[in-house]
Amino acid sequence: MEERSNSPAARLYRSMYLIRRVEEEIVRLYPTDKIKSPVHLSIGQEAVAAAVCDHLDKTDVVFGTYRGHALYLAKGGDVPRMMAELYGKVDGCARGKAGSMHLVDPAVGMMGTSAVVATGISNAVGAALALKMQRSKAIVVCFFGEGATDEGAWHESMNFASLRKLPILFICENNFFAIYSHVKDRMAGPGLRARSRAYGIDAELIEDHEPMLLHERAGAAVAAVRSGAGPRFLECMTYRWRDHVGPGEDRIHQYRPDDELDAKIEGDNLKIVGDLLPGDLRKSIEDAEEKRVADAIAFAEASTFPEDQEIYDHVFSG
Amino acid sequence: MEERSNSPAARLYRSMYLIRRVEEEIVRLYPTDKIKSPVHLSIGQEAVAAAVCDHLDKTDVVFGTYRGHALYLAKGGDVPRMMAELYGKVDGCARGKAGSMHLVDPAVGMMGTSAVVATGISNAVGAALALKMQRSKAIVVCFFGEGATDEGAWHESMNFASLRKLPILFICENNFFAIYSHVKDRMAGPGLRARSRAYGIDAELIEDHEPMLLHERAGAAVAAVRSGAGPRFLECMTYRWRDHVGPGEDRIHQYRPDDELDAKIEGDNLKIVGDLLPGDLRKSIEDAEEKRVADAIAFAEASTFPEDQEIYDHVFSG
Amino acid sequence: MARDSRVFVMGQGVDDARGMFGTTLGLHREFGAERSFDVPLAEDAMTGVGIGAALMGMRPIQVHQRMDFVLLAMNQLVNMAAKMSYMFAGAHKVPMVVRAIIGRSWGQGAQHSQAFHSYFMHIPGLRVVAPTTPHDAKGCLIQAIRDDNPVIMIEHRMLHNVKGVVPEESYEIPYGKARVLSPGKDITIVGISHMALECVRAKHLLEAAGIDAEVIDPVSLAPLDISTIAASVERTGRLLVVDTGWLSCGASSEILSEVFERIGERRHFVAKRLGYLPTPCPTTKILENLYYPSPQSIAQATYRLVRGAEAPAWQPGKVDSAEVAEFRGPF
Amino acid sequence: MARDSRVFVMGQGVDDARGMFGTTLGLHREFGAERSFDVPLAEDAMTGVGIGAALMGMRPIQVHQRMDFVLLAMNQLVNMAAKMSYMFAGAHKVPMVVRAIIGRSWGQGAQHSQAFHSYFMHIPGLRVVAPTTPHDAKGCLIQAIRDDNPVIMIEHRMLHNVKGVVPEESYEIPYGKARVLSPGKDITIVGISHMALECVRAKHLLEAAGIDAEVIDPVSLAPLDISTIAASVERTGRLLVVDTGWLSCGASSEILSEVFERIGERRHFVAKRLGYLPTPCPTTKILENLYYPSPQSIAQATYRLVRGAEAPAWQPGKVDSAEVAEFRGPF
Ligand SMILES: Cc1ncc(C[n+]2csc(CCOP(=O)(O)OP(=O)(O)O)c2C)c(N)n1
Ligand SMILES: Cc1ncc(C[n+]2csc(CCOP(=O)(O)OP(=O)(O)O)c2C)c(N)n1
Ligand SMILES: [Mg+2]
Ligand SMILES: [Mg+2]
Repeated sequence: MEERSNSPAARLYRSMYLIRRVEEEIVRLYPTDKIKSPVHLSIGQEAVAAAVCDHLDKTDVVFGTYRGHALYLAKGGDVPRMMAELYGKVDGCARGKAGSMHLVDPAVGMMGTSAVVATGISNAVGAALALKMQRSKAIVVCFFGEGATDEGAWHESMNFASLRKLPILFICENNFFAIYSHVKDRMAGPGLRARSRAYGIDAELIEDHEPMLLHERAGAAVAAVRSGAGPRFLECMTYRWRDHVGPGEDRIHQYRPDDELDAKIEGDNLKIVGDLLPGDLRKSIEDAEEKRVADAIAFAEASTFPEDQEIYDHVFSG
Repeated sequence: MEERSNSPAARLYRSMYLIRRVEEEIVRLYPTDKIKSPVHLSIGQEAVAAAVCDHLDKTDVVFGTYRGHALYLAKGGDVPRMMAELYGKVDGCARGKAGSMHLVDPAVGMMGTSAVVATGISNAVGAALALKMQRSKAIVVCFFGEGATDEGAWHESMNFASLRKLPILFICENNFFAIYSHVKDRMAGPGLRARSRAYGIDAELIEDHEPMLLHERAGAAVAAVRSGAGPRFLECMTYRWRDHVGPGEDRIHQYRPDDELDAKIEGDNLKIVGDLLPGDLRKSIEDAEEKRVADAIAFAEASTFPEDQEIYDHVFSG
Repeated sequence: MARDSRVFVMGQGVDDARGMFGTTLGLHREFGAERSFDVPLAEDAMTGVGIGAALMGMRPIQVHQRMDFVLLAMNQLVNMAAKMSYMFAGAHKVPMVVRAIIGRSWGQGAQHSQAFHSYFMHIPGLRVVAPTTPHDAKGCLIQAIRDDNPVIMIEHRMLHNVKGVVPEESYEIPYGKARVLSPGKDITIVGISHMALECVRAKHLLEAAGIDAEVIDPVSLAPLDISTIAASVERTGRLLVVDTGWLSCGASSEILSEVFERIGERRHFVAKRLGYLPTPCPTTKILENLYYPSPQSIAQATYRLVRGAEAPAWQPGKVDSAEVAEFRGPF
Repeated sequence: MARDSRVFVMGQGVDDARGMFGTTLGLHREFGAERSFDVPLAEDAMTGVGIGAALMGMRPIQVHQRMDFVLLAMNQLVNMAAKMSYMFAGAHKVPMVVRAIIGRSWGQGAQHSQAFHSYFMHIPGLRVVAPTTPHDAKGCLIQAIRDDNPVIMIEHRMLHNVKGVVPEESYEIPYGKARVLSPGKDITIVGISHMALECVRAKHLLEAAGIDAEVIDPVSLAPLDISTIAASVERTGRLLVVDTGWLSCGASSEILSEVFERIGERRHFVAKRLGYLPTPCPTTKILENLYYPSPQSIAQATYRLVRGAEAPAWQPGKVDSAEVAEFRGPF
C-alpha cells in the first residue's frame, strides 16, 4: 500500500485532484461574493504544475502567474491559508493583501506570482543566479503562459539564463490563448522550441492528454537542470476549460469552437490519471483530499478580516 | 563615363568615401571643442549603410542609431546641415537641438535616430505598418547594432513584423562590441540567423571585407521586401576602428587585441572598393566629395547659434 | 474613424468579445480588421509601432486595459514620443493617443489598480487628459485624435459605466480648461478623474454640516488650467485636492504648488491633499475600502479643513458610490 | 563587499576599462568576475534578475550609466521590487540597490540627461537617496546596501569628480535626515543632488546683494526630512526649491506641498520652484546652458523672492561651476 500510494500516478492524481476540487469549490463559492477578487482558474490545466512539481524538493523554488492556484497547491502550499487568502482574511498566506493573484508560500519554495504578464520570469532567472552563486543543489522552475513569450522580458531572460548556464527549468503552459487571443495571431514563425534553441536552450514539446509522459519528461528535464547542464525549456500543451478570468464558462464569447472545448473536457487528464489507479486507492485519495478542501474552507470561513491599521504594515521590510 | 561613374562600385565608393572623409574631419575638428556633443564614429563600418542605401529610393525610409553619420550620409542627407548640426548651429538639420546623436532628414527618408539602444526598431516596424496600410510601394530599412538585439524590444519587433508580413528590412551591424563588451559575453546560442528564423524571418550573414557581395545581397533583400515577401534580416559583420564614443582610438583599454584591429584596418573596405575603380574615376569622385566636405564645414562655420528663445520651440507640434 | 482613414485602434483585446470594457466593441467589424486589431503582449514595441505609424502620418489609438502595464512602455512614451518633435526641431510629429485605464474595481491588488498620470504630467511634450463625465470623455478623445501630439488619456474603469448626456455630434473639449462641476463658496475641492464624482458626493454630504464646497474637475492635467482653480481658491481661501493616485510627487502636489506660487504671496489660504494611502493597494476589500478616498473621507477632510482641527467631531452621512458598490466580479 | 559575500555588482560595463565613470573600477579583479559583472543590454530583465537574486538572500547592486535607461526597468521596479514586501505581507524582502546616474555633461541631448527621482518618490515601498557630497555618497551607499528594501540611489554625473573629505571607516547616512549645508536667515534654499552645490555657489553670489541664504541638501528624498526644511522656512519665511529635474509633479512640488501643509496655516511664507526648463534637453551648448539652473539663475530667482518683484534689477557676479566648465568630451 505504501508503495502503491506513492507511485507516480498516485502522486499525480492526488495533486491534480486537490487542484481540481479546490477550484471547483471556488466556482461554487464565487457567487456568494465571499471571494472579492478576480480568480484565474486552472481547471483542465492541472497536469502541468502537478507533473513538474512532483520532481521538486521543498528547497527548489518556483515562480508562477496570476493563474497560480495549481502551482501553489502542487508545490505543497498550505491549503487553508490559500483559501483564507482568497477570502481576504488574516490567516491567508499574505494576510489578505495578495488575493488569488499573488499566492505565496516561501516555506515550500512557492516564491509568489505576478499579475503582470511575464514579470516573474526574470525574477526566476535571478533566483537561479543566486542559487548558482550560493553553490546550492536546488533549482528554479519558472511557469508562464504562452502569452508571456510575446514579451521582450522573456527574450532577455532566456538569453541571460543560457549565457550563464543557470539552474532553471522554463515551463510554458501553452493553452493557446491569451485571454481570447489565439497564439497563432500573436506568434510568428515555427514556434517556441525553435526560439528556445536559438538561445542555446534545449526544448521539448509535450502534447495535451499525455499526463504520464509529461511527468516523465519533466523528470528528465529537472534532472538535467539539477546536474548543472544549464536551462531547459518545456512547452506543455494544455487547455483552459473556464473563462480567462472568473468562475464561469466562456462559450458565449465564441472565440473558440464549442467542439474543441468539448473534446478537451472529454479527454480530461484527471480522469486519465485516475483511471490508472486501483479503485480503492483512488477512492482513498479522493476522500483524503476532499477532507483537506473542506477543512480549508472551514478554516477560511472561521478566520477574521484584518484590522484597519494593517493597511500600513509591510510597505517596507524590517 | 556616365555609365562608368554610375556603376555599383562607383556609387558605393562615392558614398563610403564621403562618410570616411566627413568623419575624419570630425576627428580633426573635435579637439577644437566646436563640436560640443558626443560623437559615435562609423569609420571602418561605412560599407553597410552605403551598400544598403544604394538600393533605396528617396521615398523609402530608414531608421538608425546614435552611430548615425554613415546612415544619414548614405541615405542622401544634406551634408552642410549635418555639419551645422554637429556645431550646434541654427542651420543644422534640427537647428542644433539634435546634435550628432539624433540626425534627421525626412526629405530623403532619413527618419532619425535614437540614443537609447534598440528604441528605433519598433518605430521602424510601425512605419512599415503604416506603409502597408497606405498601400505604398516604399519600404523601411531599420539599422541597429548587434547590442540592440539583446533588448526585448528587438524580440517584440521582429515577431510583430513577421506576424504582419511588413515591408521592412532589418540590418544588424554586428561590430562585435557594445561599448567594450564582446557579443559572445552577451549573446547565448547559435546566433542571430537562428533567432531571426525562429520568428519566421529569412536571414543571411555577410562577412566583413566583402563590400561588393554585401551590396549584391542587400539588393536582393531589398527586392524581396519590396515584392511583398515580408521582412528580411541581414547580419552584416563589420568592425569599428575608433573608440565607441569620441574621436579617439581605444587601444589603451585593451578590450580587443591590437592585431585584430590592425588586420581590420589593413583590409579596409574603402580601399577594396576604390581599387575596383579606374584611377581617373576614383580621383574625380574623391575630388568631388572633398569639395562637398569642405563646403559643409565652411557652411557650419558660417552659421550662427540659435537665439535663446528657441529653447521653447517645438516642444509641441502645430 | 469614419471621417479620417488615418485613425486606427490597436491593443490587446480591442477586437475581442469584451471590447475593452465595451469601448471598442464592434469597431473591427465596422472599420475592418486593419483598423482595429489585437496585438501580441508587447507593450514596449507596440507603443513603438504606434509611434512609428504616427511618424508616417497615421493616427493610432493605443489602448491599455490597465495603466499598470504602461510601465512597460515608459521608454517609448518618454524617450521617443514626447521628444521627437523637439529633438528633430519640428521635422517630425507624433499624433498618437494612448488610452490608459485605471483598473480599480474590486480586489485588483497592487498591480492592477495604479494610476500614473503624474508620470506623464512630468514630461514636456506630452498632453494628459483625464475626463470624468461621458460628455467630456467623448470631447477629449476627439480632441486627442485630432491633435498632432502624443496624448495620454486617463480613463477610470469605474467611470465606464457612469451615464450622462452625450451630444450626438462631434465636438472637441479644449485642453487646459477646467470644469466647475458645482459652485460653492467655502472651499475649493479639485477632484481628478473618478474622484471628481466622489467629490460631488462629498459636497452633498457636507451640506448637512452647512459647508458649501465648490467642486472643480481639471479635465485636462497637462496643460493644467490653474487659473480657474486659483481664482476659486482666491475666493474660498481653502483648497482640497483629491487625486486618484498617490500624493508624493503626484498631480495633487503639482496643483497645490502651482496655486501657491500663483496666489500665495497675496492671499493666505489653507490646503490639503488626499489620495491613495501611501501603501501599495491591498487586495482584501476591507482594506481596499480604506485605501481609496471615499465621499465620507473627502467630506471629513473638508470639514476639518474648513472648521479647523479643534472643531467638534462630525460624522458625514452615508452615500453609496453606485459604480463602486454595484461592481461584482470577476474583473 | 569584503564584509558581506552576498553583495554583488551588475551592470553594463561595470567591469570594463572605464568602470562606470571609475566607480566600479577593478571590483571584478578584487572580488572576482562572479561578484562584479557585465550584463547584456536588457534593462528590464536584468532588473528582474537583481530582484530575483535579492529574494534569495543576495544583495545586488545594479548600475545604470544613464537614468534615462531606467525607464526600461520601471515595470520591475514599480510593479515588483516596490510591492513584494507588501503584496506578500512580509514573506519576501528585496534588498537591492539601483544606482542611476544622471547624465548631464555636455551636448547629451534629450535622451541622455534626464532625472526621474520623482518617479520613484511617487511609489510606496521604494527608498530614494540623492547624496551630493562624497561623504554622503559613501554613507548612503553603505546604508542602501545594508537596507532590506529596494533603494534607488541617484548619482549626478557632475558630482563624480567633485572632491571632499571621506572618512576611511564604514558609516551609514540615515534616511530622512536633511543636511544644512550652510546656515542663513533670509531664505531657505533646498538644492537636490548637483543643485545643492550650485545653490551654495548662488549663496556666495547673493552675499554681494546682502542676502543671507540657508542652503539645505535633503540627501534622502524618500523618506524626506520635511521637519528640517519646514523649520528653516518657519524662520526665513521664504523657500526656493532647486531641482535637477522638471518641475511638474517633481520633487520640488512635493517639497513645497509638504512644507505648506505643515506650516502654511500658521506661517505666511513665499515660495518658488526652479529646475529644468519645461522642454526636452536641447543638445547645442548655447541652449543647454539655459536649460539647467545655474548659480546665476538661482541667485537671481532668490533675489527676486527676497526683495520682491518690484525691487531694482540686480546682476549676480560670475562664478564657474568647475565640474561643468571643465568638462570636455566626448562623454
Ligand atoms: C504586461 C501585461 N499585459 C497584459 C496583461 C493583461 N492580461 C492578463 S492575463 C493575459 C493573458 C496572458 O496569456 P498567457 O500568458 O498565455 O497566460 P494564460 O492566461 O493563458 O494562463 C493578459 C493579456 C497583463 N496582465 N500584463
Ligand atoms: C537602452 C540602453 N542601454 C544602454 C545604453 C548605453 N549604450 C550606448 S551605446 C551602447 C552599445 C550598443 O552596442 P551596439 O548596439 O552593438 O551598437 P554599436 O555601438 O556597436 O554601434 C550602450 C550599451 C543605451 N544607450 N541605451
Ligand atoms: Mg495562454
Ligand atoms: Mg556593436
